[in-house]
Amino acid sequence: MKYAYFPGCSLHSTAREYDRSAKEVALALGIELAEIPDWICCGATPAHITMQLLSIALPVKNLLLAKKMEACEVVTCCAACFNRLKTANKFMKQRGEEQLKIEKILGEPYRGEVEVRHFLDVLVNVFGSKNLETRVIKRLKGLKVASYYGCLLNRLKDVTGLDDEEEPRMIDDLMEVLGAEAVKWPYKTECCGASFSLTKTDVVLKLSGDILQMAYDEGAQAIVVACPMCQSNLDIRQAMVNKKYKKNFNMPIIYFTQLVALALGVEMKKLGFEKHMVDPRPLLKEKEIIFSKA
Amino acid sequence: MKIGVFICHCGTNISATVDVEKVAQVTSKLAKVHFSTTYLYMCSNPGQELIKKAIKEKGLDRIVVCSCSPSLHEKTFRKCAEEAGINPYLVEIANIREHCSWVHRDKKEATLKAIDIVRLAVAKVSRDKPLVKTYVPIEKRVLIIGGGISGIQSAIDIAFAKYPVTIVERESSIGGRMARFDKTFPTLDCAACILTPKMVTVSQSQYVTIYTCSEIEEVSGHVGDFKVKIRKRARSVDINKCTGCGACYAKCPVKVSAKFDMNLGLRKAIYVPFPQAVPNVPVIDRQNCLWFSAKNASGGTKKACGLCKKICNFGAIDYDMQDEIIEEKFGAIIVATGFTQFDHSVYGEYGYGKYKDVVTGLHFERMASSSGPTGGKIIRPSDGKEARDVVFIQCVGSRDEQKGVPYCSRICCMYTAKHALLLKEHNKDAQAYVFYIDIRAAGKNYEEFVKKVQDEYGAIYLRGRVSRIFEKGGKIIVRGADTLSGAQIEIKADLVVLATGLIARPETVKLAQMLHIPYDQNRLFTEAHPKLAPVETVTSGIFLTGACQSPKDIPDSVATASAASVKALGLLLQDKLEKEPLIAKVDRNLCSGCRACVVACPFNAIDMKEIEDRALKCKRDVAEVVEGVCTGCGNCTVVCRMSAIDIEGFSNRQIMEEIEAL
Amino acid sequence: MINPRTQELKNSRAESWEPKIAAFLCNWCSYAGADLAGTSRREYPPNIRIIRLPCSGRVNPLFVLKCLMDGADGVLIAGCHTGDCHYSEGNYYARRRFAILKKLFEFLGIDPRRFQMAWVSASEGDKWVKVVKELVEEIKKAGPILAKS
Amino acid sequence: MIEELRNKARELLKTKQVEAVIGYQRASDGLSAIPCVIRSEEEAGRLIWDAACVYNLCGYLKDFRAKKLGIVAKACDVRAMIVLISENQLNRDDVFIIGMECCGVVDEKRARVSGRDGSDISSADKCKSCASCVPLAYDCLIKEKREKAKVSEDADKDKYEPVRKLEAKSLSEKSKSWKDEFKRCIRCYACRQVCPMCYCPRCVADQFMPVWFSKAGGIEGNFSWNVARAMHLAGRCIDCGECERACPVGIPLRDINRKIEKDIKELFGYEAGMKTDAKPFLACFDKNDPEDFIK
Amino acid sequence: MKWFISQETIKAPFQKILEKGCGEKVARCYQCGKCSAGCPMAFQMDYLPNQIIRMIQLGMEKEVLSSKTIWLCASCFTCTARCPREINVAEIMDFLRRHAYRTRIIPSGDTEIPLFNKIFLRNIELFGRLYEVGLIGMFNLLSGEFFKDFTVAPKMFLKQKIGIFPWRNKNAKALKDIFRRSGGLEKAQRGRLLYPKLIFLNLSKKFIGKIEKLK
Repeated sequence: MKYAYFPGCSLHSTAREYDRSAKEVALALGIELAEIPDWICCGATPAHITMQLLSIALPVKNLLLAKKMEACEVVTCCAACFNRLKTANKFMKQRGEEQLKIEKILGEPYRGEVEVRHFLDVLVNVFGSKNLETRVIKRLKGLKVASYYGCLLNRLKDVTGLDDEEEPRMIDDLMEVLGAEAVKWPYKTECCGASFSLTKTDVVLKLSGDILQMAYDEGAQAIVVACPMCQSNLDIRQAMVNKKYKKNFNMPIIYFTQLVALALGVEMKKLGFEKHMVDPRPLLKEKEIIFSKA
Repeated sequence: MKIGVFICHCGTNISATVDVEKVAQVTSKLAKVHFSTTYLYMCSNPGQELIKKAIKEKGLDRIVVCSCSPSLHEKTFRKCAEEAGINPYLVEIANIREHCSWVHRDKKEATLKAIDIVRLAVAKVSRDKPLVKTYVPIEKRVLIIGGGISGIQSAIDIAFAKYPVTIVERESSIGGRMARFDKTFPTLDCAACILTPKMVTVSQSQYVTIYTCSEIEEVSGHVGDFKVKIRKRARSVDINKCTGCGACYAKCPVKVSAKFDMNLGLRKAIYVPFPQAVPNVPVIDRQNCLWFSAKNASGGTKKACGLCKKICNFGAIDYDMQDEIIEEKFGAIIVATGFTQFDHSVYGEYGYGKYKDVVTGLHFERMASSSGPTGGKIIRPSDGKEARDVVFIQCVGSRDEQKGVPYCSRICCMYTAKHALLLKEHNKDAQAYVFYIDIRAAGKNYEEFVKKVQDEYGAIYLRGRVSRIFEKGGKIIVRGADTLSGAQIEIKADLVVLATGLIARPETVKLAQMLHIPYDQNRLFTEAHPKLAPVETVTSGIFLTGACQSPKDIPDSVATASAASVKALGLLLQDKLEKEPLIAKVDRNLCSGCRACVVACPFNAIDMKEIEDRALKCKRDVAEVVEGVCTGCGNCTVVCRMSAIDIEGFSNRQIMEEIEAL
Repeated sequence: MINPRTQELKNSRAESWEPKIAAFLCNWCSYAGADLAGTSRREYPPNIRIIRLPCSGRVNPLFVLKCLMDGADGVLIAGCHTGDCHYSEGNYYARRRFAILKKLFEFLGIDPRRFQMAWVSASEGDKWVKVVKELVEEIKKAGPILAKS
Repeated sequence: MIEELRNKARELLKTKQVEAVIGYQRASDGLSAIPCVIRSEEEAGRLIWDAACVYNLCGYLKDFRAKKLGIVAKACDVRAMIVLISENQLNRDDVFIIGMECCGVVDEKRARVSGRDGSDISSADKCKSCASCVPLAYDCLIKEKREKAKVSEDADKDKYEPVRKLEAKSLSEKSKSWKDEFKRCIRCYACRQVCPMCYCPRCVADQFMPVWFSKAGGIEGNFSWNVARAMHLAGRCIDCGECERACPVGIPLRDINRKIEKDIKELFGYEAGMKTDAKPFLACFDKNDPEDFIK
Repeated sequence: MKWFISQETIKAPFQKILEKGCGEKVARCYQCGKCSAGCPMAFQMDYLPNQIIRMIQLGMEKEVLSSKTIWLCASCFTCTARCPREINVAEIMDFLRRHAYRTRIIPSGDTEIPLFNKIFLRNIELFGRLYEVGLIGMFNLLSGEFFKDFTVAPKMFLKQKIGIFPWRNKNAKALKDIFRRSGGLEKAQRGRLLYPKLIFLNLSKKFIGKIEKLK
């Protein structure tokens, strides 16, 4: 299995541990992730808010780079990048004036030949959860997690085609394969405020606070995410939530890849837990998933 | 006497506020009560089986069921008792739900009251007598009042079953409101195209008699034997001689505005209201006819017109024709008198009906009709110019407790959507604006239709009532609101179409009193049960169909028409009519023959009969009840000072026993 | 001589007296109106005992007399509004009859509050509740009938 | 006048227009008048007519059902007959009314007290307010020679003055006084027996199924009986006063009768015994009858 | 009532422009309100999403474009995913923002978001990948919130969450071309990506606010 790998800006900055753990998982499972050379930002939300053509052109540029690698599939871990790449790819599969404009902008033809996958998809559907189960060395017994998908991973259905829009189960199922317990909770796809982290911090605090509260109420010990933006909003802003709403959350926000890696027996040190604002290690120790010597 | 008392929990409807077990325990100790028990749902099959079993095993000979109102399950339990071998009239219902558990909260008080209610019922049942149902013959003919789509459909259905049926129609042609419509929602087939064949069917059926220009004068009798007086107003044209050639109205020199066309066009003084009229026989409008006005003005000396009479080759014109009273008997009556439009002139804010360019939906129908007064053009009645910006206002008169009626007229949303569509079809440049409160499009393909009108025909829907309409510079200024955006809206319209509500015809009260059927506060006829007997009335043998009962569209009218026909046919198919035996009975020994009951009976159900009195050795008069006619109202029993006349089922002994038990 | 039941009532009511009211209801309007009060869960005082009759025209003045003499503290007759009678006229007769009786009762020293009449249609569940509430209030003011005799 | 009457009776019997004449004869006390049935011309001499002819003779008519009879009748008696005719109890053709112009009859009870001299006693109360000395219907009229004004000296006055006075009393007063009156009732039913309108084959008071009210003499039963009697006379009572006259314990029954009579006249404009084709008051209605007492 | 509308407004081409611009048929909306019901940002908005749609239906271009709502949309697509009439509300919001940039109508308050987007894109244009320090610094500078997130920043550095230096794009020219060409084709006035009015508005508001606080 060989994939062109598009990490996206976050995975090279705020979400390095996501990048690292995803690569560890790939390594452990024999999935080859070849990073697209000189990839550029997908444009994220500001692009499609500001200039529609740009918001297509930037992702397509990356897909073109991937095409040059002779990869037919691009894998990304970031839900937002995934969404943008998927959207652009879908857009380019249609033919019309707009598509011609894009080709004009990029100076190259592109008709959506490259497929875009999320790493979660690769893990669960391509590698297969059954196969994965046989590779689990350390079961994450006793760990109660809330799987948080965020808004962009599964929306819109005809764009991402990943999982159910309202009641996704991919992460939940994955967690159960790993031996953890996925709690039932209603906020799987609620919005955390995402791109307003800087501009409307108050809003993000409220939305993220609500999500944390719900996860806490439903008995989760940690929240598992598949999106660097969700992670940063919930993790980095957690202290501010606590301060503003007088709460005492100490809820680790863990990437699913980190947990998969742990279960596959990857050394804890390689997974960047120390980068979390809310340190997940005490919890993992308590559940005897990692040990203090580490 | 062994009385059984059966107390229903009705789930928790009764048992939540009435301690049913206590009621059972206390009532079991009442004199004559042999057995008392409770059950979760007495009306359910197992509940009824329980009663039957108890009757057989405990040898009960009369029963009291303590449950809901007798109007709901009295019949159920009577049948149940009958099946267990007890006369069905030895059953009484103690209403401990509607009259007790549902209106009281305190469990102790409610329980005490329930016990009292049961005691009353036990007292009454102890004086019940076994009764046998009676039978009366049936006149196998149906009267239909009203010749609109409902009446026509009913007549077709009844004629199909080969029973004679008579339609009485007030206008000179059948067809009713539907004959005025252009197209029908949601399929947009033309009203005339689907109505005319039906009109022809009834007119050609050997089983159907049509009385046009006719009204009901008097109704007496009862189910199976209604005696009806029908007034046939003078048409001035002999229906048998006229061939419908039309020469008369071609020649007639008088032109007056046509009511059928909502006064948008003209007609002659002798006229057929519309080309497809059935019967296709003209009628003379005596108010406007020159012959009649000359005759009335100068006592007949002035030279009168008489053109139509001269031109008619068949001698069908008869100026001397008089009103005729026909008396006929019918077994069943179907009321299909339809509706009338709400009169929007009560709305000062909409111009008190004074603005010519503020019209009603029916005006729009006539304008949209290609055979109508404008030849299918949507015009401004004020100057005849084609209308471009047309504002439609829904709920005019409907859902307005202040000036209109409280109910939803049900069809306005749909016909307004249809109008908006027709507008665009008649004039590509026109724009429809629809002010609405809610869009109620609950029918097959209705919602899709409304959406089509919005999506494909570009009708702009604005959510809000219009507050004011006024004329300015040849335009109609409409001031409304759109509550969805929170904006006030002003539209300079060419034409405003008011979706006026459907209301009861003014003469319904008179008719209701003639027929002894109830009507509601909106003067709409009341059905026997809103859900379970929607086309029946409380007066047996009289059925309802169409908009006289509540606003209905064509599909619903046709459906209720067929439903009413089936009910009427079901009646006619019986050899004899079963009648409740709860009627008056005379004790000849006590009767003095004073005739008070004869005078007081609202139904003339009591005659005097001479009998030979052996004791007094002379002949004397006594009262005698005509069983088929008596309805069991009991008025006679009270005017009878000697209580010689009594009502079975509500006898003096039963009631006095109840009072004793109070 | 007093009916044994009334004697018993007399004793039982000595302490906490609650009026007992007999109500004659026509089957078609008022009984249905009272049913409607039930289906709409409108609460009213439990003092009323309903006797169902086909029509208000079925109420014999002797029934009313019997109620009052047997210890009912009040009597109510309820029927259809005029013109709405299921039997078309029954309530007109009742109206005439009880206009006389009511006056006679007053002449003979019976509190007119004890004997009342009301038109309650099948759709007037609310009116039924109002009528009962008012009646119970008035009869509470009038006091027990036996205490007065 | 008496001779005129006797001659008429003889003529009727002779020509066989009637089988008998019901009239008054002198009682053995020489003052009072009692009913008699004259079946032959010879007996006609027994007939008398004066102010002592108090009784209403209509009651006897029902004993001669379907026979042609002559009857001596005052104005009030004739009104009773009109009611009976309208109620199908009497066939107008079966009766020959010898109408007597009447200046009032004596108050029998007071006459007894005041020594029975017959000449100088006051008229009965019912006569004081009676405006009509000539019967409403008759087949022959025998005229009074005395001055007429004397009869109806109070007639212009409000007829119902006494009733109004009673009405005006307080509820408790009324209650108390009527209770006192009814307490004395011995349930002899003389009021019923003497009433020309009480012709029921079996009176409600005698019925067993149901027992309409207590047959024993107690206040409840007595009250019920008197109300029942009054209600059964509503719109029928012609105020002949026989009930009150016959009452052995002196209950003022006419007060009750006249109260109802007054209400019916004032509220409904109806008077009993005026027309033979009148509908019974309680067996008819008017759509505009008052209903202000109904909620 | 906030506005008075005549049929000139209703007949205005705004709805058609929008339809052409993003392919969404706004006329289909029957105002059930489900978009507003699920919107995570609704509590911050001046008009609910369904009201915005309604205003588009009624041609109220200026009111729509100057509303805060369109900028507060987080593009979470909840509304689109749940719309019973299959209207892509989020896409409409995108269009409205683009349209607002194009017509240079900016809300009277809450100007941070339009500013942020511009800065973000400029950041990408310059560095190819997001350079957080640059972004935050520039945003804080231009929005007048100089010390925003100062408490978080050191931690982030310590945890190597954000780098101090930008990534060096080897393909800077190609990138620039993409930006230039899309800007041109879209008539997005890319040259004025950071126009002074916006910045001035932001800064002056902030300063006035701060001064008032001090008082």
